[in-house]
Amino acid sequence: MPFISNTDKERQEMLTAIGVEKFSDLLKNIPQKFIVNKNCCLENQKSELEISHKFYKLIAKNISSARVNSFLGGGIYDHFIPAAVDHIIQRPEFHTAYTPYQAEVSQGTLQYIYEFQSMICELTGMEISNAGMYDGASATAEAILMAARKSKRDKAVIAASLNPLYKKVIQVYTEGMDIELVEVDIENDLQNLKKVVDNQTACVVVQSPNFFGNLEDMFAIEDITHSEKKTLFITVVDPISLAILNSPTEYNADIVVGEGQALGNPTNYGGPLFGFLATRSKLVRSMPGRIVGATVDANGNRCYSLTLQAREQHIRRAKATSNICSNDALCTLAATVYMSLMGPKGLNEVATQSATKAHYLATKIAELPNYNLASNKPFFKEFTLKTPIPAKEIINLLTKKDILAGISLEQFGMDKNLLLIAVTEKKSKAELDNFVNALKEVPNA
Amino acid sequence: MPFISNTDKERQEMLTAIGVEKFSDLLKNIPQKFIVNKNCCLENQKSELEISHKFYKLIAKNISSARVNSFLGGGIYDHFIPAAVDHIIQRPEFHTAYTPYQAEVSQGTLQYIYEFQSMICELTGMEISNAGMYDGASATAEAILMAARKSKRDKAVIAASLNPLYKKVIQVYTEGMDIELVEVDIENDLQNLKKVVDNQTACVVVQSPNFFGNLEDMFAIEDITHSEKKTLFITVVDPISLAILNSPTEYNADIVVGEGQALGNPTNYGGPLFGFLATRSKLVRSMPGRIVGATVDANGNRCYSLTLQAREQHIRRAKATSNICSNDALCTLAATVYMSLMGPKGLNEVATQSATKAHYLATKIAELPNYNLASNKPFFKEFTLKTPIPAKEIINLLTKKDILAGISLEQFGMDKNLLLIAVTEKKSKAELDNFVNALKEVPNA
Amino acid sequence: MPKTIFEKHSPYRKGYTLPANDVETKLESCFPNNFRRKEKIKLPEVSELDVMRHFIELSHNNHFIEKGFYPLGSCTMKYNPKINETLVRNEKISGLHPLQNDDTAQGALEILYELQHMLSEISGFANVTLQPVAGAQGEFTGLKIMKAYHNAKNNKKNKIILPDSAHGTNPASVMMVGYEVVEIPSNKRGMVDIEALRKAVNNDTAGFMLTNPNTLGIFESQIEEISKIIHDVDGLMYLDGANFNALLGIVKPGKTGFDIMHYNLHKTFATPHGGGGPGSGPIGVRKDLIKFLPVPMVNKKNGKYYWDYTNQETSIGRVHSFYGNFAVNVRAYLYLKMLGSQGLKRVAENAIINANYLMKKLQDHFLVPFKNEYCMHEFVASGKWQKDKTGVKTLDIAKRLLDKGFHAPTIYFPLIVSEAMMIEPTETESKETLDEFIQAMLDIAAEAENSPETLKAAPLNTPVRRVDDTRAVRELDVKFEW
Amino acid sequence: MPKTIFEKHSPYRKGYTLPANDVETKLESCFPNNFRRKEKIKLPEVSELDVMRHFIELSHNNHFIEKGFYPLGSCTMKYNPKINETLVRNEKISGLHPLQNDDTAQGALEILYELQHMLSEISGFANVTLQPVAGAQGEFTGLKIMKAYHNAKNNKKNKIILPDSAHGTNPASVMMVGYEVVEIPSNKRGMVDIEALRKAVNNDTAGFMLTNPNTLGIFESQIEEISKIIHDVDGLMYLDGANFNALLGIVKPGKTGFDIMHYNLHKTFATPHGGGGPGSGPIGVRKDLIKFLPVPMVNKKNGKYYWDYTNQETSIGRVHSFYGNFAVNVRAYLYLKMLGSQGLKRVAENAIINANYLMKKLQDHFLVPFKNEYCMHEFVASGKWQKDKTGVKTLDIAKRLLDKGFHAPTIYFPLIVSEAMMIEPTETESKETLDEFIQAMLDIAAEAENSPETLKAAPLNTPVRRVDDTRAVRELDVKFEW
Ligand SMILES: Cc1ncc(COP(=O)(O)O)c(C=O)c1O
Ligand SMILES: Cc1ncc(COP(=O)(O)O)c(C=O)c1O
Repeated sequence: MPFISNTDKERQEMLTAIGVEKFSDLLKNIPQKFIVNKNCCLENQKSELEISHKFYKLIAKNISSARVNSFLGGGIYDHFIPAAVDHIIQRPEFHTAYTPYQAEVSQGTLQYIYEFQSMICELTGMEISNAGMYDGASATAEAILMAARKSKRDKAVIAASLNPLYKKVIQVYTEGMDIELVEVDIENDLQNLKKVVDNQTACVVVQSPNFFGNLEDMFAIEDITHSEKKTLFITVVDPISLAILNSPTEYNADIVVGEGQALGNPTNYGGPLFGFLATRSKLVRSMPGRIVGATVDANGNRCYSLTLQAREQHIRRAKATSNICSNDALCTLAATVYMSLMGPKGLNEVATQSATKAHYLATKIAELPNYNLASNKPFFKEFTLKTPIPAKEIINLLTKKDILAGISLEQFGMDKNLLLIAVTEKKSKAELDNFVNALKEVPNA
Repeated sequence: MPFISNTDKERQEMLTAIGVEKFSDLLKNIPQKFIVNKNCCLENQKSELEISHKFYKLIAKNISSARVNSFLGGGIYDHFIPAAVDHIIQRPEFHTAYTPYQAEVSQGTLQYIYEFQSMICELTGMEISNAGMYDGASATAEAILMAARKSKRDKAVIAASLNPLYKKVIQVYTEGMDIELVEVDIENDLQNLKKVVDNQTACVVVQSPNFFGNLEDMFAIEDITHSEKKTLFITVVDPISLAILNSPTEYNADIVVGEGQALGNPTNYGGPLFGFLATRSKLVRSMPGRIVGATVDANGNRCYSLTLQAREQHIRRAKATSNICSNDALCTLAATVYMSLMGPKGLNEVATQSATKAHYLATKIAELPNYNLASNKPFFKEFTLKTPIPAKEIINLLTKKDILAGISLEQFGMDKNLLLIAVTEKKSKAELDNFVNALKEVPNA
Repeated sequence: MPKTIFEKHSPYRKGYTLPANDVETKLESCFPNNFRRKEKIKLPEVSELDVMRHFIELSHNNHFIEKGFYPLGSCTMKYNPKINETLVRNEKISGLHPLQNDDTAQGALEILYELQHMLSEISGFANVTLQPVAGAQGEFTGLKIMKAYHNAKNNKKNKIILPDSAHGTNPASVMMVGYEVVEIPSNKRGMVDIEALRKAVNNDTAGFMLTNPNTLGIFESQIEEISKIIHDVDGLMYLDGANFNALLGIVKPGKTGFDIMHYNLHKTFATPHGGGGPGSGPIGVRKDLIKFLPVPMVNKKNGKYYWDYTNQETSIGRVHSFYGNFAVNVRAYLYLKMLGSQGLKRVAENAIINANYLMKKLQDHFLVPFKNEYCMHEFVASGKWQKDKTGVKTLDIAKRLLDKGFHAPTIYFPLIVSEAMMIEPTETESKETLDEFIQAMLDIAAEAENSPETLKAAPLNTPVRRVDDTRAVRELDVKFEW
Repeated sequence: MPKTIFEKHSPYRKGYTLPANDVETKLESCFPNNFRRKEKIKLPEVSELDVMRHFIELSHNNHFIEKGFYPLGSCTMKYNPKINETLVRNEKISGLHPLQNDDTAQGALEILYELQHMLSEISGFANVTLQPVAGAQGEFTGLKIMKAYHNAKNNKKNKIILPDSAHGTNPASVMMVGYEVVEIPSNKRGMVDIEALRKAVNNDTAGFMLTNPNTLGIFESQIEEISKIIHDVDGLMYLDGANFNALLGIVKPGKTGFDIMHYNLHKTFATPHGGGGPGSGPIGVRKDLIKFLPVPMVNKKNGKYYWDYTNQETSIGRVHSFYGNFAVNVRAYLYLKMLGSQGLKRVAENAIINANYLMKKLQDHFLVPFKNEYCMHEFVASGKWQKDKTGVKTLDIAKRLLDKGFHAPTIYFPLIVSEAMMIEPTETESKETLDEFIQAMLDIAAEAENSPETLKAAPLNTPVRRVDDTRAVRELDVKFEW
């Protein structure tokens, strides 16, 4: 084993130094009957060469959405990632370190987290961001817990247009805390929202662009939400969209969360991702997760350290703001490098191209007979299509043409003829047209 | 352009500071007529995304010999490379530095070269190795020039069994220096050699294993070579073979050269490669190429620097031992990391498996009707097969079965029914058997 | 210290290229103007070279496994094989979208299926979910399963017992599922105090959370009895598997009375810690609990792998948007395949030997409260002797270790040992490295006597000197103003 | 300083895994025992972790482009785009074998064909060989072609003229093809002294080797006249293209009288310098010289790319085992495609502006012998003022720059400027960086006056202090004994 340093001889020397004869002497606390006697329980060890061969054979069965004409989204997007990002995050200096507990030898990690927080504040217009959560779903769930804690209320109002997978995670996170979840359809009538927001409402949670790609009227929703003074407005946003869409501070969001993957991280079959969570200064002590602050060292030089740890599990244990310990730090590093490379203009270009290409595609598809947009609401880079035959069938047919047509909403308990289509700046006009043509050729459509 | 830092505004500020109005004022030394007026002379610039797309499309037309059943050798071999090698050489600390001219900020490069030299000495049994040459061919050519310089003689005797591509390079390198090349067939009769070695012979150059894979009788050849006292024995070796085959010092080689690619470098369509060149202390001042030596710094601490530079072009100009300046340093770093990882046992295992698998294959093929080994000499990991139909046809047929059968020797002006087959430790028995079966099925064979 | 990236900003400098937009659609036509952001976002404008230099400079200020020894107890800072980093970067891994058809991801599904299987096998559980993305999320998921079990049986239970040596995430997770924590003391041998346990247990007891080997690095020898006590009130036994490295190929926790367990792939299974994550915290359960596992699981039918939602109704639901930290799970798969049965056991053995060797060599110079027990893969020492005699605290010792090129152990945890230093060498460290660390610790012990000021001022030659944490809280500065 | 890898050796430690040998053949049966090595080879036995730590530690002792400014004149230390490093690692590049069939390498051949074409286009030559692997090998190849030209015409010629400012590889290459060197002085403007040239030229003159812009960074304004003088005796004009960065998109050297030119892809075309290489040194030639280029060239017929040996008979032969440094050439291809026409020109422009800016800002503090000419992409300053006044040498100035985080310029070259410092900023450096460098140089100029000892003792805070080069020669130690 090249991963185990000591040789048999060294092992023996060490056992002698310890004062035992053989290894098993060290196990005397373990009841004999629990000790596995034969070699347990895997195949034979594989050399680097063998595992590589096996691996390449296995993955040959995968289709990389990055190499075909893919329109998959639903919260995870295939945006362009400059090569430099990976050259940074693969540095062992970053990826073989752990949580920066010893600040004096962790300034690299601490500083980029500080920069990450600053950038997230910039995108969202918030005053404080934490160092990141597991994903957008858990960030949303934790934001609700935070709102409940802060407001001492136990009702959370959730827009029905929120990502259905997020809803599932929210449910799991909140049910133990006796939080009542109230789902309202705000897409068609904001009166629905007005009816449920009351003085027991801890928060209103709205995603925009929502799961179907559409933009919600956040200003009007905010009015209703904040008609109850203590009710917090939690918004779930696509960070890419913030380059051109309203900053959540414009509509007075109290907590802004979202999935950060699109910022420099590959889709990776859905993980690792990372969630971001930013808020107003006044809510800082209720925040979950790590936070890095600037300070000085013994020589008075600027430096960074983990701060406000009194909120966290290792100090507060059962009274902590969350149980989160390890997060998805390296993904936030990727995001920090990504945002540094792209800058304001690059991000603006990404958002603009995604939006305009999505609209080009939507228009072209809507011109086809039998295909219609499911809604006439404004949207950003993703939209829902009403398909003449079940979306699943279209997906299967187009897969054969190296087109991944999108997501069938049937799997989320919705109409089987709904197809969710995402477009990023990576698509060329030719690829969009290729998709349109393929849809045109779908039989029975 | 993300590779150009300054913005238009900064450009203008700088032009003003320089004291000119516009850029073209700086070109006043250039005759106007030589200045290209329109945009010259490429296509439009391509973004990172566009070039990546184009690139992936292009390389889809390549077959990676690393992913099929390949038996190509002829000087370049597909040995196993531990992943750690690339993780080291891709560090910008190594690959974006240049020749370690400023020793105080180049100790990383200097130390690994020192370690590289030490390892090459260990493999070859020589006392001094340089920091590497361009490839095995130029290393061999430069060794001949070195021998001519040292012995003040102008005849070089070359074994006919030397790699024919090396011979071409040698010819180009030596013809300007008025060195007479005498090629002798030593495979069949060493008397041929005896006849040509005389007191004008600067050196005898023998490759073992030779181009056809066979082992030469180096002890007997040495006897003949050194029967002329000043004649130097130059041997061209496969570094992998040295883990189990005679160390060149055993047969009193004077200069040992070879292609180093097999030590941790991918085949890369033939480049970059690197040559190594090692010799006896007494010849050091005639050596071409860089050499690193250990020394101390102003505090008396051990460190390293480029040494014996008085041999080199930047000091000696027209009297230098060679014109070499940039070499293929990063490939020698890969070799150093490779040898460190593999150690003596790993290298021994690589050599042993390559040899035994080659012999297994040779035996199996020789059992087929109509296929014979071209020679009954001992060989290492490569052998020449006499094929019933032109080797080229076999290669073409087997390519369709994802087998790269080897090298047709016809392209080197030899019999068209000769196929050179190389086997490395990477081949599994199943792959060898697959090759044998495919040969069996060749029509008309 | 390095400037921030914001201070390197120069207007219009560019670090990216993008293709020109080749559709004619104008942004203005996409949605009404009131959806547009009022103020432009403010991010640094820098070149690719600026970015590389900046983050490389930052990186040089970190300690990391491949720089030197990292005996951070409980975190299993073992070497992360390079081949894994190479393989997972393949586009046929990184380019997969979680919602693409199962038949276009058969390779990925097979890897996950095999990993579920291997983790089950080596731990003695019936099945494993790969969805939780960290240990803490694993705990949360496990406790949810416990709750689902009790709910299904209509058990009225609301308390989870755990020892005072438990990791902070344990009580925090208990809180998050809406249970209450009952903490019990440890006994003189550093193990669960059985009498205290008996007293604490009653019909409210939903379950018991234990780390084994525990956070003192000691195997709970009465595990069978403990399980019995808990099971007798129909409580469930939860194993915090952060310390599973000690048991690989030696003990199957599922056979020792545990009903639920989380794994820390970023610890035991050599996936990189990433400066804080991403990790992966799968959950293994006994057979009757499988139906509560998060959906979907990977399953296989007629030679095809697929995402199986069969238990949708009984399942606790979902804890992650998709299937957990896939790319981390792939690394663990590769690592396990490379280890095989032989390697698996050897990992645990060498981890245990390394820890006992260190414990032996240090115990004359530092208080080791439980030195009478052989430890497993880690042990806890204390700076109490030094503190009492010289005023030098464990914090000072830790900082001084940084000066000597080592990362510090985990300090002030577990809470039950005063001035605690939790030391975990892992099996990938060599005897030479351990000997160097021992020497450094002995030198520090001597320094504590001879020049305590040095220790109190440490670190002296790290990228920055001792960091003022209090000020960071007092003058909260969490975002750069420019 | 770090131990050597040999000092980390521990018998039987392993840093690799290999599959078990699955053929039954025994090594003993392969060849007679007398072919077997007598003594086992002695290499270090270390773990993968040991290896990673060792080489990472070494790497931290290097200066490199992505750490800081690297104004090493004549070497064009520009930023190397990361996308290139990612793409060339694809197996369909790295896994190609040079002797596989052309139809299994069409993508590779197309890349090379296009690169031949692009290099020809931007330089105004008729075709380009990609075979030479470094600038010096390019020179050698170019001179060989010159010789072949003269041989073909039965010209009896044996002398190559070059200016005294020429790079060392120029005369060394001349020697290697068996020609003699005739060196001529430069004039007061730092250019070729036309009168001296006229005197040196005669019927023996095989050709003239020139760097343009020359090694002083000055464009040879009389290039047309020079060419005429040489061509009048049927000599050929060779361009050392090390400084081609200054001309991109601005001047096509092939149109200015040069007949042969080498390119340094590792300089002008952003391929990494690799700590000394691999580079690539293609050769461009005018039409009638194509037949002398090394074989094979890449060619295209009926939409298929292939290795073309047509000129086998007239060709000078081969200078490389195969086709040159393919993976380096691929990077240059990618870089050129990304630059396009627009980028190409901008590279040269910004390189020239950066150099002139530095020259302007430094010339009041350091002697700049040719400050009356605008420089191109680099210029040569001198430490002579400092040396005369304070005894501080250029070497001391260079070493002090290291202390300040910069690499030193190329020093003591070209030979015609005493105490030379050849400074090349490249276009990838920003004004801020140049300003920091200027400040450092001014500080050093002040230090030379105020505390010359500091400079003579420099560097003070590099990984090692000033290295004793003399001792390295005197007590030659080129191999570790263990
Ligand atoms: C004993 C123990 N339990 C649980 C955890 C939590 O694991 P994670 O950080 O992956 O959430 C840790 C990690 O630090 C731990 O050491
Ligand atoms: C002017 C000049 N000519 C030639 C060369 C030789 O190039 P290479 O090092 O690639 O052989 C150099 C490189 O240092 C140079 O600066």
